Amino acid sequence: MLDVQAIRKDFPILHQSVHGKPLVYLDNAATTQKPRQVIQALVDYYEGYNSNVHRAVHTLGQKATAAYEESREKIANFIGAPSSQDIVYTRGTTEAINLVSYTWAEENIGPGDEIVVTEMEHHSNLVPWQRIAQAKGATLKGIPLKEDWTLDMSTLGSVITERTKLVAVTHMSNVLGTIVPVKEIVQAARRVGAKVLIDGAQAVPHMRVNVADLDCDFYAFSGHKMCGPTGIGALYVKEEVLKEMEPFHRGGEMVREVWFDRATWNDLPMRFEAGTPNIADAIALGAAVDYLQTLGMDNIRQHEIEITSYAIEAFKELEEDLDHYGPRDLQYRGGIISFYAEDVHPHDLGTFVDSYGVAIRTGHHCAMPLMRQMGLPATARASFYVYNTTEEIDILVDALKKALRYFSK
Amino acid sequence: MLDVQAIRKDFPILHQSVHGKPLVYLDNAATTQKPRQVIQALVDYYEGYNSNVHRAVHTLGQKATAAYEESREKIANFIGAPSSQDIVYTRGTTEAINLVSYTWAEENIGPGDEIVVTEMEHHSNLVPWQRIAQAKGATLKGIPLKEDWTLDMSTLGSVITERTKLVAVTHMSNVLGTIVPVKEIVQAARRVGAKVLIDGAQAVPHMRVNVADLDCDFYAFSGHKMCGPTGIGALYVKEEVLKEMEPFHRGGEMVREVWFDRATWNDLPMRFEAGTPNIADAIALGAAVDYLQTLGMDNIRQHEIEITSYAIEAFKELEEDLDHYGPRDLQYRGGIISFYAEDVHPHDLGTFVDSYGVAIRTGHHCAMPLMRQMGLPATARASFYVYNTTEEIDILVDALKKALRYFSK
Amino acid sequence: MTELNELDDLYQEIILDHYRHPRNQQAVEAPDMQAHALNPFCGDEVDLQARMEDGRICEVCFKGRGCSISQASASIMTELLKGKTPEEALELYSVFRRLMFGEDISEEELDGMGELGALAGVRKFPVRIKCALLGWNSLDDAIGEYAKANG
Amino acid sequence: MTELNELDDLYQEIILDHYRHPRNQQAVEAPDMQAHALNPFCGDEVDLQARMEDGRICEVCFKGRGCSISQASASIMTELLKGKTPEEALELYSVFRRLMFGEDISEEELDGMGELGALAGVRKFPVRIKCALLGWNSLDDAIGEYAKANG
Ligand SMILES: Cc1ncc(COP(=O)(O)O)c(C=O)c1O
Ligand SMILES: Cc1ncc(COP(=O)(O)O)c(C=O)c1O
Repeated sequence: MLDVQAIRKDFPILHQSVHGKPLVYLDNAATTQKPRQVIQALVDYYEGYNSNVHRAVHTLGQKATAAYEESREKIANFIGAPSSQDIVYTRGTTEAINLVSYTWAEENIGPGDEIVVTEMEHHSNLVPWQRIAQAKGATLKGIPLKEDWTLDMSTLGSVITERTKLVAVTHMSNVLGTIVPVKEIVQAARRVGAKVLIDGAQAVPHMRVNVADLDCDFYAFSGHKMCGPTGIGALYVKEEVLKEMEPFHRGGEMVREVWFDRATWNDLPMRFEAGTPNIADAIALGAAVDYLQTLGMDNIRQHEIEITSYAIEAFKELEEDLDHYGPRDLQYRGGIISFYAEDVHPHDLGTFVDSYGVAIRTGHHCAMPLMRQMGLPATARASFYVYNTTEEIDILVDALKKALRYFSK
Repeated sequence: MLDVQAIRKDFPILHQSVHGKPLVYLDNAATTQKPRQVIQALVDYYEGYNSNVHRAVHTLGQKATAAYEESREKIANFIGAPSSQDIVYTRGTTEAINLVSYTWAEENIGPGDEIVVTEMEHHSNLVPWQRIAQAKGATLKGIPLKEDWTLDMSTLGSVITERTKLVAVTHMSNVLGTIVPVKEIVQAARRVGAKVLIDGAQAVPHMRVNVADLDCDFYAFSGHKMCGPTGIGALYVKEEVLKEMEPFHRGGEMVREVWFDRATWNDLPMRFEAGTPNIADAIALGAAVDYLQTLGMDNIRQHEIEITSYAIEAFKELEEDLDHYGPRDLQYRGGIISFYAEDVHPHDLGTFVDSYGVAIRTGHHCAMPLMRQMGLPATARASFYVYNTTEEIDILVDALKKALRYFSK
Repeated sequence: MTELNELDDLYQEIILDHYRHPRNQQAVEAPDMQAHALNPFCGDEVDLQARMEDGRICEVCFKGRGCSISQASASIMTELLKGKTPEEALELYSVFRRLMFGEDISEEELDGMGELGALAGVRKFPVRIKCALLGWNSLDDAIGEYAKANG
Repeated sequence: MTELNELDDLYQEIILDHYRHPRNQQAVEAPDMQAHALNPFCGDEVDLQARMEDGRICEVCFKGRGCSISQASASIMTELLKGKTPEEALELYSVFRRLMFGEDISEEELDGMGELGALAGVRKFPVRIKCALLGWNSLDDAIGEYAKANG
């Protein structure tokens, strides 16, 4: 069992009031807060050994390079990658997926090929594939959802076909919390020789992930959703795939030799990291990984299951005026609740509960096709992390009750 | 006149010893150090109002969005851009140039077209154009250097022709310190209807830049070279050009409406900022701009001229054993000295002076074609910023003397 | 309780009334101008149609989806547009923008705004200003297109 | 003065001597194996050529540009290679790597390294380890290619 009160002490931002009320931060699927250990890693870097990496013989440069690469090792280890060479630093999930779309997909997807996603993708794992489909004359197909908000796995055999070249699926929906059985999907893709990309933006922060065990080809995630700073994330690529890929961004660091009219490429993974990287944030992401590993990913998952189950129970009080969505079986669901009240638009709910210190997200959550599917213009969403408490759920539910009363007056 | 001792107090990292000697940081062309105001901006953000931007109705989200956009205003104002909508945040110069290469250049450069650069480009403003030239059947041409290490402007008329579609030039060489008369180059490009991209990585940190006055189409620079954090930079694009450009990365934030198989684009500049941006570092870059503006860009430039002229004078003591490069007229030169000693390889020089606390850079400085042009395998480089003192130059020169003696023993 | 005061300022009775009972929902036949506005960050939408007679807006309709602020503002707007020339409509838009961004408004201008004044509370919720302006963006577009086609 | 001690450890007389007077500079005619190694971060290069006789390296040459460490290490390497089988050469490489990365080396292994031992000071300058290994990378490649071509 985690000591949540002790954990909360690590997060300076949580100890403030908003509109005179204690902050209740329930927008963790958008971005999580940062423990002091991560903030301190940034300060230590900038006050102690800031320097450009990889090409310096001086002491600061050596320290920076060592820390930058050590962080890559930590990340590789955290997600079970066979080697740190399989980890490419990116700004986040979106850049990671774009990298794959501009490199591997550009070369390997052609007319008549099929790209399979799910019906609940975040725009960042959908719009890049729309571009490829349009540019290459390929087709985009979606694995449908069932009534219970889990994927309809019985359709896999018909959706994933001999024409499928890429299956690009989320590991956890940022709207419904649905956890996708990605390992089964990888197996289905393997049968037809398709590559698999997993959007792990919502999974890596909240549960144990092992890319080697999943056997996927690409795995993308963002640091800012897992206690790390903004501006850093990572793409894992299976070595045999990565070494065949053409570079994406061109420039310093990613080259081996450069003539006026041509160039050769550096080793992996630097080949995919053109220009000065986000050194400080890469190092701080390593500190975030350390932090999460100290808590233990299984403990974090367990805590979120408890909070979510408490929240679902508490929402029963609102059920006359407010619907909520997502799998009821918490084994297949992360700590996310999307909800909708016929009488109060999500934005109005959001503004209202903010007045009570409660931060929730409202809108389409970058998943407009799913919203259309759900028949809703938008939802409000509460999403939990390791520092949230059941008392905070009570405050949320209480604020929602007040809002529903207010708008029906 | 700047009070350099007072300025040094703002930079915590400078007050340390390396190998038992006070740190003398002379690697500013690679990356500069950060004042406490910038570090504090990061801490304030993460401890006070960290949140995802643009889509939140809650208080933290509003604060983060306001600060993120306010920083964009500061940056626009700092470089004389007509509007903050013309500023796209990127990871740095390299990503900015790649953005242009994957968007504007993809669409506007074709077979037989010519792209003009200089013979002293950083790889980041060369290798992206090699890709375009190869992919499109276009030709890459270089404006040559004169003996005095300035550009041979007399060749402009023959190098820039009716076939030229893009002129992509550095504003200041990171090896030679040469300041390029970019305004004249823009005028020459205008006469043939070519677009102009300026690589301002070394200029924006060190002198007053006004993109509206230069009348260039694209201007790229990096935050980490101007007292800002790593992982953030910006691309200025003239509005009439930007609004015609197709997006680059796809995903959240950059879309207006998304269906399963297609999408429409958001307003400028968000259209070019897919996914969660590097919020904290964008805000801290605004703090860096504030810091530089308080010092005054003209004062910074003046200080660097003084330091450089002092250094050139001091290097006379070494002239038997060590050559240095770059324009002698300091009006056309920034605070950079590249040097080479026949008897001591640059790396050995670098390691040696590091033992005396002095951080210089050694190698090809991401400008291999220029190195070949200079007939050198590598150089050592000292580069200055507003916190460097003449005493530090003395320490450098003394350490170099010792090195020359050591290796000739 | 400050938060309830601010909320009451934001959600004035007039606004909730327009939200619950939006005016001018009936499609305009053969509209002379129309436009669609969407806030990409939240998905709120307003579709506007209007018919002109003698250089003045004589009939107007909107259809929308979104929060109380965006829909009430659009509803109030449609009420105010009737009888106005495009220039007068744009002038009103500009006064309303000034109200939203906290600039000074003259007594006379405030009078001319009618029920729009009820939206003044939005100023304290900067993130909702876009909501209040959504319908007006569609008006701006509609008039722009109309001017282009007829001028 | 610690820094001079460390520098003296790094730049031992043997190393400076090999740097100033690199051995085995004469091109090998009809080489059986060759390879080029480049450190992309600094531009240092080593070109290696060798001729084989009876399964042993009998003639070897390198051409290079770079710092004292990379060039001295390559020069010492060429001296040591003569008479070795490819396997013995790779074994020496692996011992040298262990030396560089600070692992334990037996007395016997140290003896087998000859002048290479003079590079031990590089361990204190981690960023220079790549320099010391550059020539060996070319050897590794050359032997790899040779093995591929010869079964
Ligand atoms: C002239 C020049 N252009 C481009 C760059 C690339 O900048 P960054 O590495 O920040 O992308 C640099 C710095 O390394 C530079 O000096
Ligand atoms: C499921 C999912 N995929 C992708 C993303 C995009 O991540 P980022 O914005 O960090 O690039 C997010 C978060 O916004 C997400 O929740």
